[in-house]
Parts: sequence; structure tokens; C-alpha cells
Amino acid sequence: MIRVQRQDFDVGAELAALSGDNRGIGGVCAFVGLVREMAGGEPLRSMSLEHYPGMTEKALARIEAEARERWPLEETLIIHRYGKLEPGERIVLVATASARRQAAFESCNFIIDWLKTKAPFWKLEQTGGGAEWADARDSDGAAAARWFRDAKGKQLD
Amino acid sequence: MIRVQRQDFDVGAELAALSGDNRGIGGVCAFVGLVREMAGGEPLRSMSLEHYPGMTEKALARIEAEARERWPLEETLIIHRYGKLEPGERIVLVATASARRQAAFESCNFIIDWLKTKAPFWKLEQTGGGAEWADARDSDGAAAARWFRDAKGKQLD
Amino acid sequence: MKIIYFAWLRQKTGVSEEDASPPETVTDVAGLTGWLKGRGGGFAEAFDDLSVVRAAVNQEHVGMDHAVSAGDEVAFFPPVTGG
Amino acid sequence: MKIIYFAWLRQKTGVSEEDASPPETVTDVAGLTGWLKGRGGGFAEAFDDLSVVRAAVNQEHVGMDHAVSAGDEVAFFPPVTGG
Repeated sequence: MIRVQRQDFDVGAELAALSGDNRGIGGVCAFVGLVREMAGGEPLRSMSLEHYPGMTEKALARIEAEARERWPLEETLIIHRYGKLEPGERIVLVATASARRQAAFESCNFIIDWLKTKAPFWKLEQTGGGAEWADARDSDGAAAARWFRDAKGKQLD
Repeated sequence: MIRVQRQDFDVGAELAALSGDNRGIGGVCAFVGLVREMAGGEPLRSMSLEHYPGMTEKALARIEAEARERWPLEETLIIHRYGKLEPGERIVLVATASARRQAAFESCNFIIDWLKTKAPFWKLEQTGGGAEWADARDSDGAAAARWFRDAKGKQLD
Repeated sequence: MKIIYFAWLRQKTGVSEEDASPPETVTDVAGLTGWLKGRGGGFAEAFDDLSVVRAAVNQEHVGMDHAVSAGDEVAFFPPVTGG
Repeated sequence: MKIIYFAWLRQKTGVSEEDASPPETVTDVAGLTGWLKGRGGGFAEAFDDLSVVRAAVNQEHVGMDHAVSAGDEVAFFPPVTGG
């Protein structure tokens, strides 16, 4: 399931709903991204997350579908917020459920890595020095690139 | 933090408490292990988790300390239940928080892998065919072995 | 053709969304950026360094050599920074 | 010496915990398993296949060649299956 929303989410409630009555699940892996207090070495006052409505949902659904193709998953969830966020606030929740824990870990890690380079979100960071658009990190590109080859060795875009 | 307890836990509350006011956290990775409905091809009625009080806490604390030595972690949490559990019930929660998501993912995965081979818990599975002690899985040994070498290439036991 | 701008491309061009009719010589994304740059001012600035500009056509990430035509929705934005 | 048994080792021996005084010839875990096996019955059965028996001395995992002495807490159990 994909959700793009302004409001916060309740991690416990979301994970409970994710598992539901599915007794085939042996492990749930969840990642919660939070706003850190520092941005480029300066204290962050707040950030505004802009996104591309329509394309965002498509991009997330495609990432989710790719994860389900690569790993035997029982359930998947991606919630991403937009709008104004302050340090300590939740930005994103990715959760994957599988019979086996390794599939849950890998797919959750895959989804957040791909989301970081493929989902159309942009952070405008507000510090004492003014507002700056966050730069994409090389490390995010490298993290996403780890997953570029699928199990059959086929190159994916 | 380490907790070994009979009662269930509230994942949302635990994760919120884990992050607390720590604004240096950029990502929290959590793993929740659940009781599956099948055990060795047979429908599971329930399981009883026995453990070694005293040693369990020591073993978990050592695994947690090892994770904190290997990755730059802000917070860590391991909760493991014992006693009688039914399909769908939560068994274990591992959560790690770091400035960087990859440290959170790897350390959480490391903790659950090591816990599976080092923490003194034993599952007695109750099916229609009677009660059987669960066998240790070779795949758990292999998963734990992935982490046997630390960053310096030193062999760890 | 609908053109949408995000983040600092929106700020530099001063436009969030427009209906545009580029000439027939504009057949791909690269051609479109050239035409937009030709408007000068904030547009010239926004498309000055294409190494930091990404494009989507009909809500799919594409390369600069991807075709564009009249009915398309084309978006320009910097490398993404969500998550 | 305190000896504790878990899971099927507890069931087979019929003992969860005991205070034992093995002879002085028992100096390591392997020696202790041999002495316990010598009791026969459920003990012989429990220690029949040492490939599926694990040991801890003073709540630390140890190998079969680890020393044991009078004041120790020694535990025997199958490979762990938590998590």
C-alpha cells in the first residue's frame, strides 16, 4: 500500500494493520525516517517537502511492485509525508512483511534506497542562514545502485 | 536497552520512546518477529518459549554492545518474550536508531541474526501431532556467520 | 504541452506550471530545454547547468534524448531528495 | 557445582537443576558430560549425541574443552531457537 500525505502517521497502528490476520508472516521490517536537527552543518529550523502529485504515487507503486517481484513478500507499506516538518518529525515509513526475515530486511532496505533516488520529493531546508534546497547525496546514488541488478543479473533502470 | 518479558509490547510506543528527544536520529530500523501458523509443515496451535534467565540478558546485552561497537548508533532496543505464544503473536522486537539509515539497517539485521544463534531461547511447538522442540536452522547459522568478521577483519566468536 | 517545474527550477523560472507550444523543431527533452533556455532571464538560469536538471515525461523519469510531443506532460526538477 | 538443563535435555534427564559433586577427574565440559552419561537412563540418552548439545559455563557459551570446577554454574541445552 502507498500513501502520500501531509499528516503524521502512527507507526504502531500501521504495523498492526499491515500484519492484520496474516499468520504466514514471520517477520516485519520497518524503517522510519526522521528529520534531523542538523542540515549541512547548521541547525535546522524546519524543512518543507515538495512533491509531484500523481508521479509520486506512480513512482512509489512501481518501487513497491519491484520489491514484490524480487522478494516473497506478504505485505508492503510506504507512507511518505510532504509539507512543513520540524526536527524529530517522521518523514517516511517503509514496512515489509514476509515469512522469512531476510526477505523483509532486504526488501525494506531496497525500497528506501530506491525511493531516495526515484520518488519525486524535494527538501527545502530552513536554517538560520536562510532556505536552501537539499543536495542529492552521492551516497544515496551508490546505495540505490547496489540493487540495480536483479536475481537474474538483468540490468534494471 | 534489553528487556526479556512474558507480556506483549506496543511497537509504536517502544519506537517513540526509543527516539525520544534525540534529534540526531535520521533513521530507525525495526524488526518484529511473529509466530507463524505453520511449524514443520503442520498447523501450529501454540508454542512455548523457554529461556535461561540471567544468561539471556547477558547474551542480549553483549550482542547489543557488539552492534554499538560496529555501527554509530544513537539508540538500540531488544525486547524478547518467553512463555506461551499463539500464531500471529509478537515474539521479538529489535530496533536501532542512527543518523544514517544504512547503519540502522545493518545493525538491526546483525542483532536479530546473532540473537537467533546466541541468545538462549528454545521453542517448544505444539501441533496436532504433539509437542516438538524446534530444530535450529542451518540458514540461521549462515546468516549469523555473515557477521563473523568485524570491520578490521578480526575473527569474532 | 504542459510543462511543470519543481523546487529551485520553479523558483528560478518563476513558473510552477504552463501550457506551452514549442516549435516543431523541438522533438526531445534536450531540444525543449534549449528552447526554454532561449527565453532568457530565470529560464536561462534554470537550464544553465543540465547536469543538475532531471526530467519526467508523462510522470516517468526520462533521459534528455526522450521524445516530447504536443499532448505530453513534461516536468523539470533537480535530483530528488525525499525519504 | 550447579548444573542446569534446558529444553529436551531437561525433559530427557528429568532434572531442571541440580547441585552435583563430580569426581576430581572431571576437569572440563566433555568430562562432565561423560560422567553424567555414566548415570545411565535419561542422562545416557540426553548426552548420547553431543553434536546437538551446547554448554554454558557461568552463563557464557563454551566449547566442550572448557574447564569446569566446583563453584561453577554449568548449563546444557540444544542449539538455540529464539527470535
